[in-house]
Amino acid sequence: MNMRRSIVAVSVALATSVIAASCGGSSSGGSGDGTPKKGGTINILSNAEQIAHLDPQRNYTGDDLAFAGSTIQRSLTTYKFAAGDAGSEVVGDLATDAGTASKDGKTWTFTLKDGVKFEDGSDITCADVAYGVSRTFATDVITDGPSYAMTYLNVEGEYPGPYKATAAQQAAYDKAVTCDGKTITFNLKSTVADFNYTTTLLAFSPVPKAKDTGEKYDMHPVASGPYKIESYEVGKSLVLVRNDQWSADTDTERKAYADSIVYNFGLDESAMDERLIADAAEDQTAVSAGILPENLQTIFEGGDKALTDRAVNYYDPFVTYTNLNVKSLSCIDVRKAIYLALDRDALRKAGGGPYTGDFADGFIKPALALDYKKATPVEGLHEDGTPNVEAAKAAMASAETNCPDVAAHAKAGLSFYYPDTDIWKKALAIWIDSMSKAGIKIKPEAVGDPAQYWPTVMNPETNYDIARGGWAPDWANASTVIPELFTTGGGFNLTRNADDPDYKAFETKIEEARNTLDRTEQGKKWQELNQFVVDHLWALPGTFTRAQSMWGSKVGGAFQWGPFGAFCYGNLWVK
Amino acid sequence: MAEVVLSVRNLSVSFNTPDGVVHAVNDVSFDLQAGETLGIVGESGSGKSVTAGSLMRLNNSVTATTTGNVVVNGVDVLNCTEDEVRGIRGQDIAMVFQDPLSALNPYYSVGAQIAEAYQVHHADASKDEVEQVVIDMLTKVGIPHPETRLHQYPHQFSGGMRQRIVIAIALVNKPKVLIADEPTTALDVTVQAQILDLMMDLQRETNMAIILITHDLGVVAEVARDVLVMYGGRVVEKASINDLFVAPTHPYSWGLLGAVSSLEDLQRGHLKTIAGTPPSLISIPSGCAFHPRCEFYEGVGSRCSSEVPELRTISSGQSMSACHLDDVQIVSIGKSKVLQ
Amino acid sequence: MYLFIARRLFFAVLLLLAVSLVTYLLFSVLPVDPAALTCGKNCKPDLIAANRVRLGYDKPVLEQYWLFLKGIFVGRDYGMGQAAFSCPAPSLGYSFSQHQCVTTLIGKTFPVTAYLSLGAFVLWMLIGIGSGAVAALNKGKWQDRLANAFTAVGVSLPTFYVGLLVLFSVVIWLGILPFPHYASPFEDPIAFFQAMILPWLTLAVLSAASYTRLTRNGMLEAMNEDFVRLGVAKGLKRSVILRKYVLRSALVPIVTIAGLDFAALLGGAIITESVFTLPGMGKLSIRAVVESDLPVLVGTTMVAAVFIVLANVLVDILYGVLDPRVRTK
Amino acid sequence: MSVSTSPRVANAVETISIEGKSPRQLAWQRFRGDRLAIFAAGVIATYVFIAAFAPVICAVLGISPYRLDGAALNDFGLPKGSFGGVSSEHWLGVEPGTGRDILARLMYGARVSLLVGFLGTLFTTSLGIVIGVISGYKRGKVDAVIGRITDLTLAFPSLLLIIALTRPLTQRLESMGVPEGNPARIVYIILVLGLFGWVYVARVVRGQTLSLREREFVEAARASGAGTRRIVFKELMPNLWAPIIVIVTLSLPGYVATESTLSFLGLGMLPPSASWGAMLGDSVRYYRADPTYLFIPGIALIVLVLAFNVVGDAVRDALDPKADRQSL
Repeated sequence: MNMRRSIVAVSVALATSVIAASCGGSSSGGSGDGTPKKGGTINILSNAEQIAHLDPQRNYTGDDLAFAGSTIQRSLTTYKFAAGDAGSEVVGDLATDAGTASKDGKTWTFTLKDGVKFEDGSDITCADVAYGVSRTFATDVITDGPSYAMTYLNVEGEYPGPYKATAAQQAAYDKAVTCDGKTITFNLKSTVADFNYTTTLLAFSPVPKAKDTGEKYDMHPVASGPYKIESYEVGKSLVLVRNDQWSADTDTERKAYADSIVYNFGLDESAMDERLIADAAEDQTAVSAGILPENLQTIFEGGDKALTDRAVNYYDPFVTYTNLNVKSLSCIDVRKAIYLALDRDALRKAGGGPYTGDFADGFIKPALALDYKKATPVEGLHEDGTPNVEAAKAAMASAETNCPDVAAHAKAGLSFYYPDTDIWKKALAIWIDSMSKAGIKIKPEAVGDPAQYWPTVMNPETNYDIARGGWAPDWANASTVIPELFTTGGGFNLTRNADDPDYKAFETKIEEARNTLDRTEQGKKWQELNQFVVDHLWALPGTFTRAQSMWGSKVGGAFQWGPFGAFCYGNLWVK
Repeated sequence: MAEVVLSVRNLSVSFNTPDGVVHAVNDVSFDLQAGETLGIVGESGSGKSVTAGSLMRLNNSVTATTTGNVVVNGVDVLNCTEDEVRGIRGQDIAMVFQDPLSALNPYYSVGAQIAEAYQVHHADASKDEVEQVVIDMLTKVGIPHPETRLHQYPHQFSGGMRQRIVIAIALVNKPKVLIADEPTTALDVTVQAQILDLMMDLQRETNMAIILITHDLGVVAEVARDVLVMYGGRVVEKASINDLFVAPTHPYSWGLLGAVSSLEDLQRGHLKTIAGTPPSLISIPSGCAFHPRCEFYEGVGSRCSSEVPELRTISSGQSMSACHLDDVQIVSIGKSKVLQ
Repeated sequence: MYLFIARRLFFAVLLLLAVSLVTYLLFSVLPVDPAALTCGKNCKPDLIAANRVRLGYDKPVLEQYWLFLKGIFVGRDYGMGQAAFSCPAPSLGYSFSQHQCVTTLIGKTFPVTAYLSLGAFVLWMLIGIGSGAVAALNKGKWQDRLANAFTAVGVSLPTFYVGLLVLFSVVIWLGILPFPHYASPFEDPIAFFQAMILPWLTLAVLSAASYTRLTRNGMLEAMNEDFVRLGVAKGLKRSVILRKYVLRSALVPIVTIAGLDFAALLGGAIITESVFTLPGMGKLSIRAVVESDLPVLVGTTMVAAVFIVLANVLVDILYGVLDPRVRTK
Repeated sequence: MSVSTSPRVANAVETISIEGKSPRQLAWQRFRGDRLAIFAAGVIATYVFIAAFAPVICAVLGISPYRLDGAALNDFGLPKGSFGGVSSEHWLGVEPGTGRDILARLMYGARVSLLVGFLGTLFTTSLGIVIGVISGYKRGKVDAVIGRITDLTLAFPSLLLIIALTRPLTQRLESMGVPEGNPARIVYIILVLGLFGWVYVARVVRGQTLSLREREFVEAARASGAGTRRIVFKELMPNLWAPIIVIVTLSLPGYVATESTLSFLGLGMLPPSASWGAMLGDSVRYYRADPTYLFIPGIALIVLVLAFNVVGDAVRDALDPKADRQSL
């Protein structure tokens, strides 16, 4: 779910955060609510203008997956709708169970339940699932989807998706994804031991071919879950009402308590917080994801217990970090100087202090228990986040002799790309101030539209020296972290580390880790790779982030759903 | 003896301005008889227009302080209620303004504006009656095709025509007194004469009294019987028109008449002027306000700068003058000045 | 008069053509590749190039402009296959970030802006003319000074600051109103008024300022006019003079400015809509700026210009009705 | 002796020569008499002084607009202590999140805000005067062409365009050699303000010019063979000052507000530099957490605006004291 909340993570940057899949049971919400009951309307407050994508094959951000996956769409498998550790267990959704793998882990089969229907009353068939999955390949229309997951499928040759495929190409796809009655079989290129985690992605949910409207499907997908879209107005609201074709008998997870769920778009962030704090009648059934740092004190330590009880502070799945352009900052001394001089404590404070999260030692969150091992930090790094100016100066001094070019570049000004928001302006001030103490200059490059931040820095032609990042694993395996962030084939590698002399060795180790079937053994390899990146300073660990969210006094079931770091929207109920 | 229709006693007006208190009018008194035309002359800032405004209580009620009495039709305009003075305005005293261009409300037809003036004082007049009055008035002031022109707007009339309409508005209620504040200054010379003729014709018809305020001695000479000469907010000479031109009795009047250059002088490029500048009404010179510019000041001496000369009748005739020169000097110098 | 209106309308159309051309040229200099915005994160160069051709962005600017103009009258089709869509006339383009025809988007957001503008306009005229009249009648007194200070602060404080202060004070601190939540006046009139009253007030208070000044000065000027003196000299009542002479003449120039301000409001209540989260045209356009959504930007600019130009024509006509000097020339 | 109504007799009184203080002297005298205006002018002068010498004053006070002070913040990044962290060290408290001194930022911010205000006004007004005078003086075709350009300019939703063009045009300016960052942004703001703002100035000036050019003294100057330039600069300009000064004093605070609106939309000055607009925009978010911070930049702006307004009114009154004879 990679850049989940990427906009929030950028604009509220230092503030936001995630959970941890398997053992992030720090959620405090959701208990002692009383008995859930049916009826009422749940209001979701959001400062976004719309949901990034409702088209299941294009939906790939955590909060939206949690929303759509718990309300309108069903996939083959799903995480249990539960708080804490239970929430990371994969169970069958449209499929009767969590799927069956062949011995070599290269073939996965799922059997569809009986009586599952689309909102128009037609049965959901294996063909609908196969067709849905095939759409993800049509990246010219179906943009932003988890295309990497498609690379698992053993489709021979190029497959451009169902819209443009020739008969031969379609046949190749149909060989990789086969239907036999209610059983769907995925033939994979190589072993994927946890493919049933992949199938929790909505990319594996069915789409009726006859109802596919291509690009426009995003605005009105056909529902398979307990809710369907009544109206969707970008910038205003999305209204969900009950889908009477959904049968509770076919669904172990979705409870669909509320009669309707309304997503309110385009609200001012401050206003959202104020509304929930005020808890006026019409906002008592509202929830919102994220709290602005300036309001954390009021909510969590303001002495109003009723208010504190309506909010949760938890580890979300995210790790934040800072990418260094290894190509332009090819000298590790300079990278070390930057890290040592950086006032991480001030940065954390600006984002709301400990509520921002804990100082990260690497890029794998402790929640990934099998893959986590505390990394040994660079020598001289203060663990309390305060800068070590002396050590930084020393590092710069040795850079002067080892790599005068790069040192000179750092003194002349490192281009720093940031989203032009209030919080980032302050963070930038902290960067500028801390770097100046080590004799390094920062050249700010504002990206005006926060939504354009990722496209800008991911553009190979953008000449940044420093660019921030934030990442959450797609599921509880560091295989969805380290390779994504630090290999040239990864989807989100901003370090430009290909020319690093040690890169080849790194990539080799990655391949080894991937091909290690024993999960514990594999975890050890990820731990080593994590340490490898920390030692090479391709990127600087930031925080293991925490996140906060709040809900109205009449909302029940407001727990944080581990894998997504979001509310389990579909199971919220009105007290 | 004709009826006295307007009696002004000890009228003084001052204004509070950001620059200080302006003493615009000081202790002015005069009477006006029915059918009479009184001219008030003086340069800009001599207080003549303020005097005119006071007669109808038109001056700014916030900044102006007015003392004295102005009695019209038995009512003291300065000391009565707002309702009473409104009953007098337009009914007993009417006014014609200097600039006919700006005196008419541009947003209403001229007929409506005349009708309005009539209806204020004839609330129960019927619509037809009012229209007839308007047409009659327009005819009377010499507007051709009044039936159609009454629907037109001020900007569709020429300057002279507009002034005729202003006169029509003023006279629609047959007032006893008409104040004409520089009625011809803004008009062409040929039109000036027409307007003056019109006013005098109408005066003969209704026997109203006219106060004609002007800085144009020629105009005064043409129509007025008596003249007040004002300087520094005071009346410095009061005379019949003949006496003023034949034997003026105040050094300021001498200057005024002297400034009327002969054609020959103009051709030779000579322009006579009164030396010095008009007084600031904020700090009027002590004593005789004219003394700093008066060529006889040194001869008379400190009295001029310390004592305000009273308006007194000069022994040789009916003219009244406010000057410290003795009567003999006044008469002799006055005549010689005119003969120059 | 009819000839006059016809002439003005003709020039208005010419003006709009000029506006559309300038708008098009202006936005064509933006260093934004509209085609790159059509395919999100996994845009690849070949895909961008294909989309550029598909949407006509590869053509010369003037030809694009021509297609745009044509679209207004005959509608326009874009693309082909699964990604095809068409916008019926009057088409102002297609928004990729919102997947809708610009005309549809504007049609949806316009009523909100219209309600906002209308309400605010009425309120601010009442407040502005009222306080201006009070100030003029009490020139130099405390009422005048207060109106003056109000004017000064009003024209100078940024809308977003005042708007948020008003919002937070009334809703959070005083708790008088619930948080604004826009609803159509036909569906939920109470919610509509609750959502609109604060933005109306904010805009009214800020914009009324200049009308206070205009009214005050206009009335003071009129009070110095000879025709007002003549009115007094006629023996008219003070109230009659104030209404028929003073206010009437002070209002004429106000009409001009009010018309333009109203049009400007329709074209860009950007900040107010953002602060109060009203789903109007201003918010639509600010979003378009943020997303570099060119078709929407061009569309909203054009619609705004249409209103400004129409308002100009209307003001001219109204001017004629109000001022006989213009009418009968 | 006979007296006729010939022209030589008419208007005799007006030929009496009038001398006295020049209008400028009179105006100055009137202005000096307005105590409130003198006080307001003092306030403006103080602001300008503070802006000009901000670095010196900050050095003397030992404060800096850029220095972070984490010690002044609690764990949430909010100022420690009451009233937004007011202390002997930070007289107006500290900025939430960073602990930077608000007084110092306010003083440095005044530099940007006043610079934008003054230069924006200067540019807009000059452009407006030039175009207005040309349009009013030349009349005919020139006037018609300028009139159409005016219509065109007015037809654009200016704020939308200003916002939309900020980024591309600042980049263009930078590529044209304007120093990157804030200088380019300031130049941009001033340019666009001028581009959309001249219309209003030009309208007023054109109207004044149209009526002035018919006056006798202009006729006289033209008759005596004075060139256009001389007439414009010697005869027209001196008579345009009154309306122009009023426009200037009223529009200047408006430009300060515009800068802040752009900042609010993320298009203002770049960090870490301070501007009032950025402070206003930032402070609103602390409505609940730090209300002191919320009011400080607002009050600073309001005081300046009121001062300008008072001075503007006083200047107008001094230059143009309407004959106060209203009858109501």
